Amino acid sequence: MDHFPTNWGRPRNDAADPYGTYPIHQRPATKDTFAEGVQRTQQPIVTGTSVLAIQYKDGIMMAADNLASYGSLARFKDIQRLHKVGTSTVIGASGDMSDFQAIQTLLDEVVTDEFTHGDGHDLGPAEVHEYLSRVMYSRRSKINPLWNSILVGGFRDGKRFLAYVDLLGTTYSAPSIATGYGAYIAIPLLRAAVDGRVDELTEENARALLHDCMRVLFYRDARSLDKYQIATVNASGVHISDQIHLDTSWSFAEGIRGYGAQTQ
Amino acid sequence: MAAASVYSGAGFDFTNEIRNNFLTERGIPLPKATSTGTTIVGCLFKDGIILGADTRATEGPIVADKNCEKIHYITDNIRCCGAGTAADTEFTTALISSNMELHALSTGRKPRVVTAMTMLKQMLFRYQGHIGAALVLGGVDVTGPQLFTIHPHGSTDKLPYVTMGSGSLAAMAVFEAKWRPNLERAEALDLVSAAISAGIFNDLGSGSNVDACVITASHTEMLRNFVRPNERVQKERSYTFRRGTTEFKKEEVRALVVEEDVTFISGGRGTEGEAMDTS
Amino acid sequence: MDISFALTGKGYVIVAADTVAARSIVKMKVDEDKIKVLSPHLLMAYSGEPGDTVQFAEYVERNIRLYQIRNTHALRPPSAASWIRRTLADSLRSRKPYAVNLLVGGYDTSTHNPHLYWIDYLGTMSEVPFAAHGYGAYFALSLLDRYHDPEASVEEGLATLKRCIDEVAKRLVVNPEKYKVKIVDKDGVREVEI
Amino acid sequence: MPDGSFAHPQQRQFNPYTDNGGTILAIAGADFTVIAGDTRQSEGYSIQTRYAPKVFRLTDRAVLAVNGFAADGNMFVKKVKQRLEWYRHAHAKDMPLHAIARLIQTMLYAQRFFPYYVYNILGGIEEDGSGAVYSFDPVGSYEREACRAAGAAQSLVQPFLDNQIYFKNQKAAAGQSHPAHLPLSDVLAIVIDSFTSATERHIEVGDGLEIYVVVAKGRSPQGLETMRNVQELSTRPDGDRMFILRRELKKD
Amino acid sequence: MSIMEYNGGSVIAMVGKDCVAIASDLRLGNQALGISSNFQKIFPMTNRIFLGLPGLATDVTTLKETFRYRVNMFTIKEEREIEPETFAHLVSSTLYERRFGPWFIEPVMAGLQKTHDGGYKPYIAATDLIGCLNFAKDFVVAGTASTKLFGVAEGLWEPDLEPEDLFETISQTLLNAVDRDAYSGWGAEVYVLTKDKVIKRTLKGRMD
Amino acid sequence: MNSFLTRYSSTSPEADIRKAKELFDEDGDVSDVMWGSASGFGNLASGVPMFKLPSVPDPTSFLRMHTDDHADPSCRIKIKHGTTTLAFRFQGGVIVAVDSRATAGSYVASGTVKKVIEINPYLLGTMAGGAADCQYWETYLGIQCRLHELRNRERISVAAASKYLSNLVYSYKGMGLSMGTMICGWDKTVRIPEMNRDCTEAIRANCRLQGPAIFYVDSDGSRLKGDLFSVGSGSTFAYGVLDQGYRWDLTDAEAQELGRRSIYAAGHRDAFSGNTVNLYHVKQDGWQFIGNYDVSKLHYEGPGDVPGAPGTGYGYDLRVAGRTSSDAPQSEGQA
Repeated sequence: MDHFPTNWGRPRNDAADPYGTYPIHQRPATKDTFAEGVQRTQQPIVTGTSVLAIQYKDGIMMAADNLASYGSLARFKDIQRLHKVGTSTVIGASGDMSDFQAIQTLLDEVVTDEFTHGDGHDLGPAEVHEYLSRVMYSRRSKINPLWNSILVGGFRDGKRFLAYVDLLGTTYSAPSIATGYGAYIAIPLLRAAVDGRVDELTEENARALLHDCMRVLFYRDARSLDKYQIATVNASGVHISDQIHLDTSWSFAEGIRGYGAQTQ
Repeated sequence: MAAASVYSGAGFDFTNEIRNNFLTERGIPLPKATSTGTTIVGCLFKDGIILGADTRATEGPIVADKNCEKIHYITDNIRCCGAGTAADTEFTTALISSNMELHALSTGRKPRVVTAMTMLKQMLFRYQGHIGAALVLGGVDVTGPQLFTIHPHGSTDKLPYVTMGSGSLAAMAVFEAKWRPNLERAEALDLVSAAISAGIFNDLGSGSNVDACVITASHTEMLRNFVRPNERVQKERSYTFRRGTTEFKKEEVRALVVEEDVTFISGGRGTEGEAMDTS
Repeated sequence: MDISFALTGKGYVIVAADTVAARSIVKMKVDEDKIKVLSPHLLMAYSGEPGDTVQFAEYVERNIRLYQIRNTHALRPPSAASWIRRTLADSLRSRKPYAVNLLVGGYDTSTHNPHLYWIDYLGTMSEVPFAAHGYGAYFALSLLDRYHDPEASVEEGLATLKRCIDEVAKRLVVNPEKYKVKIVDKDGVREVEI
Repeated sequence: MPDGSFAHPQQRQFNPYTDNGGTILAIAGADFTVIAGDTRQSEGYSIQTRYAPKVFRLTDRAVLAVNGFAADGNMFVKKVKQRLEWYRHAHAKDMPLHAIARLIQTMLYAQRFFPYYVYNILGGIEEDGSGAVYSFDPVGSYEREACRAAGAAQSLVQPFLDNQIYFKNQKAAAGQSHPAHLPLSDVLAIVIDSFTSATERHIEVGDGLEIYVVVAKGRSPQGLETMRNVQELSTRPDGDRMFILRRELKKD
Repeated sequence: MSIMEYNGGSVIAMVGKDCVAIASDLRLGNQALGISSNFQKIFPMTNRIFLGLPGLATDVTTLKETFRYRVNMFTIKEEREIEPETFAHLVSSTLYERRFGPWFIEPVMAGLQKTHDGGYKPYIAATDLIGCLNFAKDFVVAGTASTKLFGVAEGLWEPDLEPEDLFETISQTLLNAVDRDAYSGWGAEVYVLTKDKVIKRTLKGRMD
Repeated sequence: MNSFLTRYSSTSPEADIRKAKELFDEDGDVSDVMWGSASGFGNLASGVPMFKLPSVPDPTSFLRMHTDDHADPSCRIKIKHGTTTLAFRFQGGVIVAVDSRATAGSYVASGTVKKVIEINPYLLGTMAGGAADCQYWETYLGIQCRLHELRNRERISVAAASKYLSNLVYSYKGMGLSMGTMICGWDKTVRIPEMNRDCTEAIRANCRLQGPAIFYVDSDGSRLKGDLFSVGSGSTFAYGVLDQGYRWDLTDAEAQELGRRSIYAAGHRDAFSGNTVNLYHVKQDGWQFIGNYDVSKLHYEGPGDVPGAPGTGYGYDLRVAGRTSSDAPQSEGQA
């Protein structure tokens, strides 16, 4: 056995200096293995960008734009990334759209099965989220992930529910969640407006907030679109809006010449 | 031999490069330098420019400095915020500051922001990104308020509001949502501190306090620790030790105050009473 | 696979090094002297990259000698060791560094102290009562922690050295059969058989 | 085809692990145990949520803290709870603490070649009424200890605990000796200060702090009365008592 | 393994009330193998400045010599002793000179700075290996045990400690931190600087 | 196609569970057995353990990439490592001595690890390598030894136990287990008191074979019988002291002192060994725990009042305190 503790607990790598011919006993320098691990041969092909969701006074609200990109190509500009599940849940997905559609099929099946049991139960947001997290985690454990980050939101029995699950099976819940670039760009705005103020946030406030965030995302996320939808879940059920168009302003650009010294 | 390596010309010394490559070949990765994860911003307002920065410096996941200064002096009317490798931002801005001073002296004119920007971008471009400085440069000169970003490879950009560093997206979101032309000073200051706070609270690479710097045509005001939202709470108990807790084997005390008894010898020839040389 | 040991005793330093010159899996020579006598009271055992070792040792020898010629007296062991370390550290920054590990043993005739310095190929130096380079260090250091005596007579010192050599012979996969052993004390340098 | 005909391994570079930061620690006293964790869940430089519990109640007298990759951690806790539930059905009692520890070892080791990236600390009350802490590595080696920190800031917190809990490197005053066990109030103060210190210096630690306190049957939770935000979780007033104490940590 | 762990070693400096302290371990290793338990990493630069140099041991010696040379040159040219703050910048620029081929050293400085009224003010600083200065008001750490030192120091340090209390705090911090680090330890030494004396103590630390 | 059938073949709860199992990839070890009294014993309860492998073409390189070593700090799954252990046979039985440090990277993860695993009252196993590997497999060995006793009404011999362990780990060769252990015990059959009176050298030799026994077993599949072994990163340092002091006819006190001194030597010189020494003595009537000694205390003060103790600290600087190599003439005084 190799008696250098540096090499313990790991499979032996006979390729690298098997007899420890030099006292520096470690394997040759490699790049960060985790960075390498992130490079993927399987990669998402047709992708959707951020999904934003917040809790507000009466329920939850979720927004996602209508774009599906193919690399840097804005491929499908009329795709819906919010999906209603059962009577009190909505899910929104970023990442690979075909995987998302597979998930929709899966969920529809489960909802149908649940209905056919006819036992008076149906699936609420917590159940849907649990189900999705198990599916996602088991797929990652098979090293065959569904390449999505999904938000699950709902309102049931007077309780708001908002949670996240991604391709690794990582889950969490928070008053405001965003996926993709939204996690960097929208979250600071959402947290500032929502955290600790959920019960004061009216539907109009929430809608305006999401609208503002979608606009900022459209300004700064190159894979986003100025058309989006909002899903609202509250006591009256799930409602997914029609497409909403963002009003944007680029006028300040006229005041800028070049990238530095140019003045004319 | 020893002297040769102590004296060296100006500029970088690459002599260790060979040795370090040799060590790397032996399988020893080189350590990382302190970097400032950082949120730095700048924006135009009615009377000039406001720059802002957080104050956290990190080494990997460890906070190396809780209250460092990231807004560097270039000239009286120009300041520069730095993100990236901390030493690079520090020395690059110091060098340019010095060159700007010389430039101002040789031309006899008030320094301009574009001059500093050009010096910085030319220097950074020369080093092809190996000097890891991402900068926000702002100031007010005869041409009015000027605001630039300079990337490590030497590209520059000119915008009414800019952000840099790991928290740049968070800060930019705030600007995109709330910035308007011709803000009042107080409004602009609030906006900058909101942008920096967005970085502090949402980006793990940024933290601690908000520094800000207001530059107008007439006056530059550095607001060090403008907002301090992250003071450490009082500890639950005191951790002083009873004296004698630590065992030691040996003690040496060296007194720095040397006591000398000076004896004046009277009756000498000199009337002024020359003291004896005690050495 | 070089192995070298050194230890101090009452008024002396013993330096020992194996005598094998190996290339790949072949022993080219079994009576190579890897201990250089640098000055009347200074010894240096060297090991490491073949070629570098001898070249570096001779470079050091020449310069120490030059110093002696210029200044009429030899460098004292601490100064010599410090100069050797510096040379090695500087060489590491050149295009072709010397990869040499050293044990420098000397007797300071003005203070009557034996000195032993452990120096590695990076230019790390430390003054120690006993030292070893190569795989021998992994066996000998604990043994010397247990048996080394700073006031040992030469006979006792050699007996302790013998323990080290025996231990290496017992446990190390590739055992060098012969060692060259040199002693430096107030009377200068002499070689002993072990 | 979703009928499992793709059973053979599939070639792809996908990293099934990530690190979600955070820190956990546990300290055992003579008749109590304190198990604590921060509530930040992060990935890279982003805070995913400011409230994601890392410490979970298993039985009336056992608490498990998990740290590392959150998905693995949550799944692992779920499975442990499932096993404990089965045990309850089979034996009509809760599994004793030392048996839970062994159970966790075998469950972790079952994944030896595809490890859970989870550091576990199990704390609670043993059958003899003493406080106990068991700490695990990701593949199941474990040990009973008096205190242990794990996670992102383990190397910041653990030496501090060595000094304050074990009195390492401290010479006792002449004629006195260090106490074998600290009272609950001191332990709580040390736990809180450990976390505030770790929050200062480690970027992945912060937001909130959850401290579980398990007190052996019949012993008083002295030191807890004066604390703010304490909630009792005990199911039976005459059994072991469990409390949870919540504190805010810095959010930057 | 990082190159900083090749020889091991750690240094910490702390501010007290009108005094500063700086402490280091004494190990010189060759990776896991301990070579010497008496390898000094703290060097006096002037009467009131101490410099700790944790990192690759060959650079410790080389830089010690370099700084001694530069401080002597300063003294000769300026005909005065260098002040801690000036010295910190000297260290910083010496290291940054080798931005693209650094010394593997993370220096830690502790000193007493002359004030205008003739008194002395505690001054500590540290830099990373390419010379980024960190002026802290409480403590600075470096070396293989730096994360451990950060954790303990953050817990134990308190403002305005008298020299004797500062000695206890810095010693306890160092000893407990290096005990959790495989590459540091093997004894420790502490220097406490006050305005009129320097106290050096060699601690009874763990030897494993 | 089958999925279609399965899906609509039954709507019973069983079908639901089956479907969920397929979907969620439930552990193989979840079986109906687990509902009974065996529940809670993981895969130890169900005969030969089963391990889940990642479904990648090369599970070994997967594991290598994700689990730690010192060379690559970016690997986050840090498995605890054990370090210096030794065991030797002598006329009075077997001495087993180990350190107690576990490191994860350069971090000393624990200083209180029990590296001697008490398999049963007559068998000890030591632990070097992956801590979990040793703990798990030696516990498993304990189960098998007990089963052997129940089946055969006789204690298992050290040889058989070590062979069992060797075969077990050999079947996982190359997959990443790392274990270097010494299985130590006392095989019955010859009664020593009778032997001691007057016996030929041949019988004495036979007795040596049948009394105390040590087998070195590692994860490569080696299994060596011998008198003296040391395993782990500090083993060379332990050998350095051990070999010099070892004789077959050591007294019990001398042997214990030698074991202690050797582990101290390794703890002192090796960065990955240290904290405390645990000392065991195996005799005819089973093993006996002799004591736990702090390495630092051994350095400064020695083991205290125990048989064979030198009365002073083991430390070199304490041993040679006041002694100097200088041979300056007395009249001149010290330089």
